[in-house]
Amino acid sequence: MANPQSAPSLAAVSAVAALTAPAPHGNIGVAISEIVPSIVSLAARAGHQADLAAAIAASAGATLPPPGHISHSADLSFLGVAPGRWFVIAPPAPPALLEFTLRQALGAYATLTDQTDGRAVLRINGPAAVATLAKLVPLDLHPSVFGAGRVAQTIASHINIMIWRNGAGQSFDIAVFRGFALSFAESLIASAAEFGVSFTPNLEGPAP
Amino acid sequence: MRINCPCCGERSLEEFTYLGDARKTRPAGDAAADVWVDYVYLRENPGGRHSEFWYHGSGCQSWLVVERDMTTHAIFGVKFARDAAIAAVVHTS
Amino acid sequence: MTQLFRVPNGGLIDRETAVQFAFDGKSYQGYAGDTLASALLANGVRLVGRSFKYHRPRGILSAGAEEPNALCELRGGARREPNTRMTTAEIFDGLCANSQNRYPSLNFDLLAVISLAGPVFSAGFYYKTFMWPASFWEKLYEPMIRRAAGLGRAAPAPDPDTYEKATAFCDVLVIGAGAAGIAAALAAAHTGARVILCEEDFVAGGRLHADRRQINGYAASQWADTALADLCALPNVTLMVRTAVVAVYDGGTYAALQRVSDHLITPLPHQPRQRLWRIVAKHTVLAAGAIERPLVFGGNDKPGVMLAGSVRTYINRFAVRPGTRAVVFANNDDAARTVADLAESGITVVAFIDPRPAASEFLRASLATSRVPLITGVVDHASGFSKLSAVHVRTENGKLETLSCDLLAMSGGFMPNIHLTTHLGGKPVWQGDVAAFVPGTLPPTMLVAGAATGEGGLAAGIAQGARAGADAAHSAGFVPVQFPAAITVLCTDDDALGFAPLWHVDGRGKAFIDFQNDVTATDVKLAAVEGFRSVEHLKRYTTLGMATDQGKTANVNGLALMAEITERTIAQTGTTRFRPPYAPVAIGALAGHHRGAHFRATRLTPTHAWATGQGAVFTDAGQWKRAQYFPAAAETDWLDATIREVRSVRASVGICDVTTLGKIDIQGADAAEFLEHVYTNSWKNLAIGRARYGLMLREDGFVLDDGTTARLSDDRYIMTTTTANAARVFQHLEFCRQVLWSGYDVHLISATEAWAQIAVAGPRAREVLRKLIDPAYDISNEAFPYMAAGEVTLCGGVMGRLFRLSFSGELAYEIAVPARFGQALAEALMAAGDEFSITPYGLEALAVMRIEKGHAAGAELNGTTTAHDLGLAKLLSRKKDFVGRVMAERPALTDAARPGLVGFRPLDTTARVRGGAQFLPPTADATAANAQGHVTSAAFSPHLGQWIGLGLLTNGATRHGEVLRAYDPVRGNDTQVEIVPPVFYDVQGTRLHG
Amino acid sequence: MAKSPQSGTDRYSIFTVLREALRGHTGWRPAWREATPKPRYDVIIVGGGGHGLATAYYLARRHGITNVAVVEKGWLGSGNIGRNTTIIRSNYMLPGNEPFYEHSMKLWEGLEQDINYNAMVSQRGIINLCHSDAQRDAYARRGNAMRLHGVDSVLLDAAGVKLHLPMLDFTNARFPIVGGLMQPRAGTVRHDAVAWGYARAADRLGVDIIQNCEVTGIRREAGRVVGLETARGFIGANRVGLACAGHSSRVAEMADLRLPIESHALQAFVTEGIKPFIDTVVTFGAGHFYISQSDKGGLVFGGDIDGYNSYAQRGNLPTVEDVCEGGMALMPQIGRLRLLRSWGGIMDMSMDGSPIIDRTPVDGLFLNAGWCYGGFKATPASGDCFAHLIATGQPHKVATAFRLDRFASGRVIDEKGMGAQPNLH
Ligand SMILES: Cc1cc2nc3c(=O)[nH]c(=O)nc-3n(C[C@H](O)[C@H](O)[C@H](O)COP(=O)(O)OP(=O)(O)OC[C@H]3O[C@@H](n4cnc5c(N)ncnc54)[C@H](O)[C@@H]3O)c2cc1C
Ligand SMILES: NC(=O)c1ccc[n+]([C@@H]2O[C@H](COP(=O)([O-])OP(=O)(O)OC[C@H]3O[C@@H](n4cnc5c(N)ncnc54)[C@H](O)[C@@H]3O)[C@@H](O)[C@H]2O)c1
Ligand SMILES: Cc1cc2nc3c(=O)[nH]c(=O)nc-3n(C[C@H](O)[C@H](O)[C@H](O)COP(=O)(O)O)c2cc1C
Ligand SMILES: [Zn+2]
Repeated sequence: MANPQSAPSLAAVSAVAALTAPAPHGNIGVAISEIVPSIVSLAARAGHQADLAAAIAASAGATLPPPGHISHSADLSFLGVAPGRWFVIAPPAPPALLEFTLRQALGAYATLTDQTDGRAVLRINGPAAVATLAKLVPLDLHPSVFGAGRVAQTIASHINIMIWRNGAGQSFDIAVFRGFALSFAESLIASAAEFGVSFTPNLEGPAP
Repeated sequence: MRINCPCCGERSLEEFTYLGDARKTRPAGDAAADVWVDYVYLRENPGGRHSEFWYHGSGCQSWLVVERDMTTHAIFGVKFARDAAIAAVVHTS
Repeated sequence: MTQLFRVPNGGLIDRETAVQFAFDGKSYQGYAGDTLASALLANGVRLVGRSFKYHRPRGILSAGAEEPNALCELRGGARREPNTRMTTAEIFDGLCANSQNRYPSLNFDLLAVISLAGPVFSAGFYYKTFMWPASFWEKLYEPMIRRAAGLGRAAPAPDPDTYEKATAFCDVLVIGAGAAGIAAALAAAHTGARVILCEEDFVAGGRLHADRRQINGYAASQWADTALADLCALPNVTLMVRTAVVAVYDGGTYAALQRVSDHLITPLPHQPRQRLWRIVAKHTVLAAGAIERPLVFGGNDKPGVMLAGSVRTYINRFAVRPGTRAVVFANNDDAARTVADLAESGITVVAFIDPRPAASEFLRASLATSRVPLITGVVDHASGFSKLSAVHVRTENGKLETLSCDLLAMSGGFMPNIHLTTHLGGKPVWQGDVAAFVPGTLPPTMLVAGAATGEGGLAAGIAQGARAGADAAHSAGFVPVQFPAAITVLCTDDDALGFAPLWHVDGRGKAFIDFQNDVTATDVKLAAVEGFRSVEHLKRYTTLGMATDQGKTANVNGLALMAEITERTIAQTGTTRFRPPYAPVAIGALAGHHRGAHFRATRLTPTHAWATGQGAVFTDAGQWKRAQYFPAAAETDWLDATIREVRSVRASVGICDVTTLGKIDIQGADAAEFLEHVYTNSWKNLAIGRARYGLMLREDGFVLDDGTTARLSDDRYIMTTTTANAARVFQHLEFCRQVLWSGYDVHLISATEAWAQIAVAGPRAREVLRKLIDPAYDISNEAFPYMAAGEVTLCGGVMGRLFRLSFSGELAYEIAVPARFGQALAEALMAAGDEFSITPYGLEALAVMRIEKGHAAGAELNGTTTAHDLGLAKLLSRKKDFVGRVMAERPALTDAARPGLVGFRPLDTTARVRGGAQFLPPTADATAANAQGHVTSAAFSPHLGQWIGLGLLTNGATRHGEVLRAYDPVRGNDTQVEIVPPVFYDVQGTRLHG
Repeated sequence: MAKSPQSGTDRYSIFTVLREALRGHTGWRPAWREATPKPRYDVIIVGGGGHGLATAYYLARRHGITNVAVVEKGWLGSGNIGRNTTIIRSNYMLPGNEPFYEHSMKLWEGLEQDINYNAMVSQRGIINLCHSDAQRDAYARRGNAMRLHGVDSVLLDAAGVKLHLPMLDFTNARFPIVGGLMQPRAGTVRHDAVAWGYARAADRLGVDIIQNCEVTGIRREAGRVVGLETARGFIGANRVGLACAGHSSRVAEMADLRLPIESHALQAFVTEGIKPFIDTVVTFGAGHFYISQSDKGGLVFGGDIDGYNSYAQRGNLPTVEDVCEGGMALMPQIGRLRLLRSWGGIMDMSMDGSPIIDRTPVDGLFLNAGWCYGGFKATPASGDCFAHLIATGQPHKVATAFRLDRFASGRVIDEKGMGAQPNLH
């Protein structure tokens, strides 16, 4: 039997590790970076919507938002994506920690699935963010329509994505299924190129 | 064409996939063979209003029932298929 | 000397910026702000093209997108762009254009002889001959016809430029930035609505720059500049020039083409050549103006015959004299402005020819000012060899009078530019008083303003525009406000049209209706004689309106003539259907970024980079790239590598990334109940920590998919689907969940990408895993037997899932870790297996092993097979209702004679059999009547040392031992095979329990 | 069998064309008479598309039944015959289909001489591209099945494809081309000419072609057909054949029938005319794109159906983009060629992707439908087989599988294996 002490610990690798960052040129109209939040999908068990809402209010101090909207607690964001379904987003953490924590808190009322590794998330910042995204995202991102606290799932460049606005400014996060991350990032960088673009990988990589 | 998903709002066609006739309800397991043939193979296909299943696969993944005119493509209403299904059950029972 | 025909002052050209360009190899100079057409005219070039069929010499007819004649091949090499309208192409330094459809040169075109045989080449000529002998069509006639047909040539190499697509949203979209469109945009924008104003031209303003009009005491061109400046200052307005709205789709979706870089020699870095906009607008104002109609008389196609309004455009906007001696021929008063502008620019105007018996006051006054004589009559025909030299006028008393001239400005009235009103099926209606088709039913959220309504008049157009803009904004939810001053007080100079129809002059020579397709008045008559009287038949029989200009200048003249011949009104005759696009659009733009490697997204597994490092050759599995095999240094082909990989797995251990299999996390109190409905076999009795094979049918009873599902806890299952069907199955399950059994407490989440999953297969698999799985977990055969499943930790606490499944027939596991660790897991497995010579294996080896084990896969699960066909009938539960149960029982689906799954091996052990070969009885003829099934999958079995395979064979289950032919004529193979049970390896299945 | 349709001065030939050229083309007769409906006919065919007109022609020519009317709601050829991408081929896989389509191909091969009309049958070949070994095996299966039916088929490797189609992207493609299945005898036909040619030939045999005559009702007595209500009054007949393609469901509904059919829009596209560019027909299944070049010079291309039920003869933007993306992926040389026109037609999509030529539960009412996007190539055989069924009461030997009851029995003919979901066929 092998010695457990000798078992190698596994290194995490970014979904866009293979991306070659564009050569910097001129102004940076769009800064793209990879972020690695924890993501868990959350749904109410049949007949327990109210219990779930109450449990979230009690444990996280947040209200569950309707689809298309985001609510926040101190550390968590709740992204409404479908009737009775949310994504919970939290700062980077080891796999399953968020799912585990939520399970403790929400127990019998919730269906939870860790999605952290299923998605890659890119952050798009800068004055040309909206102009860049117009080439990819078929949504009206005008602040009057998609302002602070808005989230949507849609299709961009043939790839299903989830997009939300960070705060009220020109900053957006986009989550894609991990296998598409490289393809999507390439399209994103190509779309941003005319405005001047930079890319910052997540150097630490995802949390181990 | 743009479909106003009750969850996601108005979205373009490419986010959805189409299944077909939504007026049909799945027969009971012991229903007669011809009832099943009808359910699986025969279609309404009218010149005007058509009630149809669409799947919002690139959005909220809801199955929807869309009321749409087959000749003009005008859309009269969109609802969750789950609600429509429940309504149908309530209606028939 | 250059630009001899340039007027010394005025125009929207930049005389400071001279531009060199070449046409047919000869260099010329123009100015920034010129189109290729205006620059050629400025240099006195009149002959610019040849017609499609008769190769007649042609000049520039118009100044816009309606141009039928002046087409060229723009640029060269891979950027060659055939059929480009010179009238809309902006010139740039270094532009290079060539005439097309001529041989050997534009001036001397041998094919013009066809013109002599014109009467034979009448409409419909092809349908009546070239039939004998039948075999000559492809060999002789068709190639000859094809070479003569067509206009320019496609580029010889892939397009080097890039394209983009983008989406924009607005409350009000205004199409066309002429007087009406500017007013509409201003009125809408002042309510606060988000406005997009699209203008096809590179300069906004429409006819305001082409005509010398007055608005509120300003020159119209100046009014336009001021109004546009006001507009652009508003934050809620986007003005897009060089952007034509080309199509209307359902739901307020518009396609617009922005020519981002066509005015540059090559696009700037990171800039596309063109950008396709999908504009989603709550409401729309169409203000696309009107197109002038030619008059139909003999020789009306001679270079030098131009549309009267376009003559003004050249004079006023481009400061070009399109001729030196002009005649004006018109059935309306608008052309009187042409007389004035011609005279002003120093061109002699010989006469105004007018078929109307009584001239209006407006016309008389204008002619008097310019001292131009009015001749009541018609142009019988025009003459001149390769360009116009005279017109022959039939006066009202029947006399034929010759007027020498090199320019004829003609106007047959106006056709409102209603193209975009029809794309959703709206039928235009004929309005007699303005002699034009005007918009009928409009797309649900569209309004029309300006000349596009058919009602002329500058003041009226501005007023209509303002009203439409305000109404559109109001309908989009904005509160009406007072109009800005520029569009409230309105005072313009006189408008007059005074149109009287003249559809055709029956004079000498070929009278062209469709210039580009060479459709003449005679052709229309012939169509009528032969019964092609419906306008749609007329179009298809004569090709009227089918050229690159889609008959923008031709259609009404053609159908009006048809109406006359068949003694119907124009309203009864109707018009042909308009179709998108409004103006032709480069295919590249409609494709955007999605070409080459970016045609579709590429989906990569978590071990992709690692596999690349291992030298993997990849293959496409849907959007996924999967390792097909891992060639070793000495190996020359895929088969060597595959055999080695299979041998290694069977002898020791190998690993294969199976992440691509669909994984669906199924949770809820009713999860088991749900599985009972979607799978044919039973699930409620599956223990926690166990997995089971499941079969799924479509509701029509045929097999949809298969896979294993594991129970992780009381209310949680992990289902796997095949890679190919993952999306379809997920959608199907959601349908079952939301629609068919909507009362259940069950949720489905796709977890395919969350987990990197690697198969570890072979007799040493457990030993390898044992090194990685944390010691707390007992994975001995007893504790973790075949079909066990559970959560584990590995490598010192990394969470994982372990499944004891085997596709290969060996002792095997699938181990899953969060995707971020996938690459490290592969590396760790390789390190741990080093002592066993662990081998990565790809899809080829996977296929060999599953064929040896007789597992059905894609080629057998092909959508037409049943559970019976696959030998899986025992999985059809009789105790419950599941999708497909009833229809699967139909006799045709259970008929024993259906092709069923068999194995086979060639009698000649060196022979190779391939997928797609047909089974025939050994001595029967190779005919369809004798066909009994086909080979679905074949592989070289290293274990048996020969090719083997699976197939679907009539009555398959009862035919083991029979010898048949595997007949593969498309690959030149015909091999005798013995039918055997579909399991070739470890029939008892002892290895996978090991 | 009736005599050859045209004779003497009405015949088309280079000599009559010359003669007419000399006298100003005044001597031509209308291609077909503008018939007004008689009170009754032996047979009425509903639908003046390719199939309806061919049926009428073969009824007269092969079965001597000439008291026939074809009633058409719009102008002749306004349906799918007038808007398809003109591909003819007999490269089917399943035994229910292949003999029928090969019968059609043989009829195409002699059509022009038979009807004395040049429909420009051009056997320029078709190549279906494949992108993986599994697809190549599937094509081999199909090609072998064709050979067993005596039909030409050639399996090409990538080099073989390149020989025919050098302009394809063999270097940078997302889905590399590994080969293709070619049918050399396949090709294109000038679609409108098929309608006009059959109409003219049928007319000369006495068939009445009645345009602008929409059928609004099917009159029945005691369960059998007695005639049709139309926009131009009642017309009697004891035998009525429906050949209404995309509108089949709506006409069948007039006889209280529901069909295993959905109507879907298929778009097609043509570019501006260019000099000869591509010599065969190519289909690029992985990219939902196919293309050929018309004799006039336009590249004629298309892709998938829009995917939702429609009677609108037009589609939407996502499909346009999808098709053009396929085009650019396949042959990036066409980037600067311009799309000139796009249009749509209404497909009668059946539940298994294969057609129906059969009787209906209503006596005397016959059905020809379910052609999906592939009925143009079927035109001659469909006409021949439908005429055979109507005249003899028996299915033609190459069309025995096209039964209406196959859905109930499960003997579906599902080439693609997509099941009862029409938009996937
Ligand atoms: C864009 C497109 C591309 C295609 N490409 C191909 C291809 O490349 N190869 C191929 O083989 N097939 C192709 N097809 C399919 C093919 O065109 C059709 O399957 C075939 O034409 C259908 O038969 P038809 O000609 O008789 O139909 P149609 O021409 O549609 O005839 C049916 C007629 O019935 C008439 N009608 C309907 N209702 C009534 C009524 N109530 N009263 C009177 N008349 C009525 C209609 O007006 C119509 O004229 C394509 C179709 C489309 C739309
Ligand atoms: N009765 C008539 O039809 C008639 C006759 C002669 C002159 N006029 C004069 O014409 C002017 C009419 O003004 P108006 O504003 O209606 O027309 P306009 O011709 O001035 O402007 C229309 C504008 O729309 C643009 N356009 C057309 N189609 C487009 C598309 N699909 N996408 C983007 N842009 C597109 C054109 O390039 C043009 O700039 C007035 O001066 C009027 O007196 C009218
Ligand atoms: C094979 C084929 C080639 C065509 N070529 C042309 C063409 O060169 N020019 C053109 O304007 N339309 C062309 N069309 C399209 C027709 O103009 C028309 O759009 C089509 O027949 C559908 O009719 P509709 O648009 O009137 O509904 C072509 C159509 C087909 C089927
Ligand atoms: Zn939705």
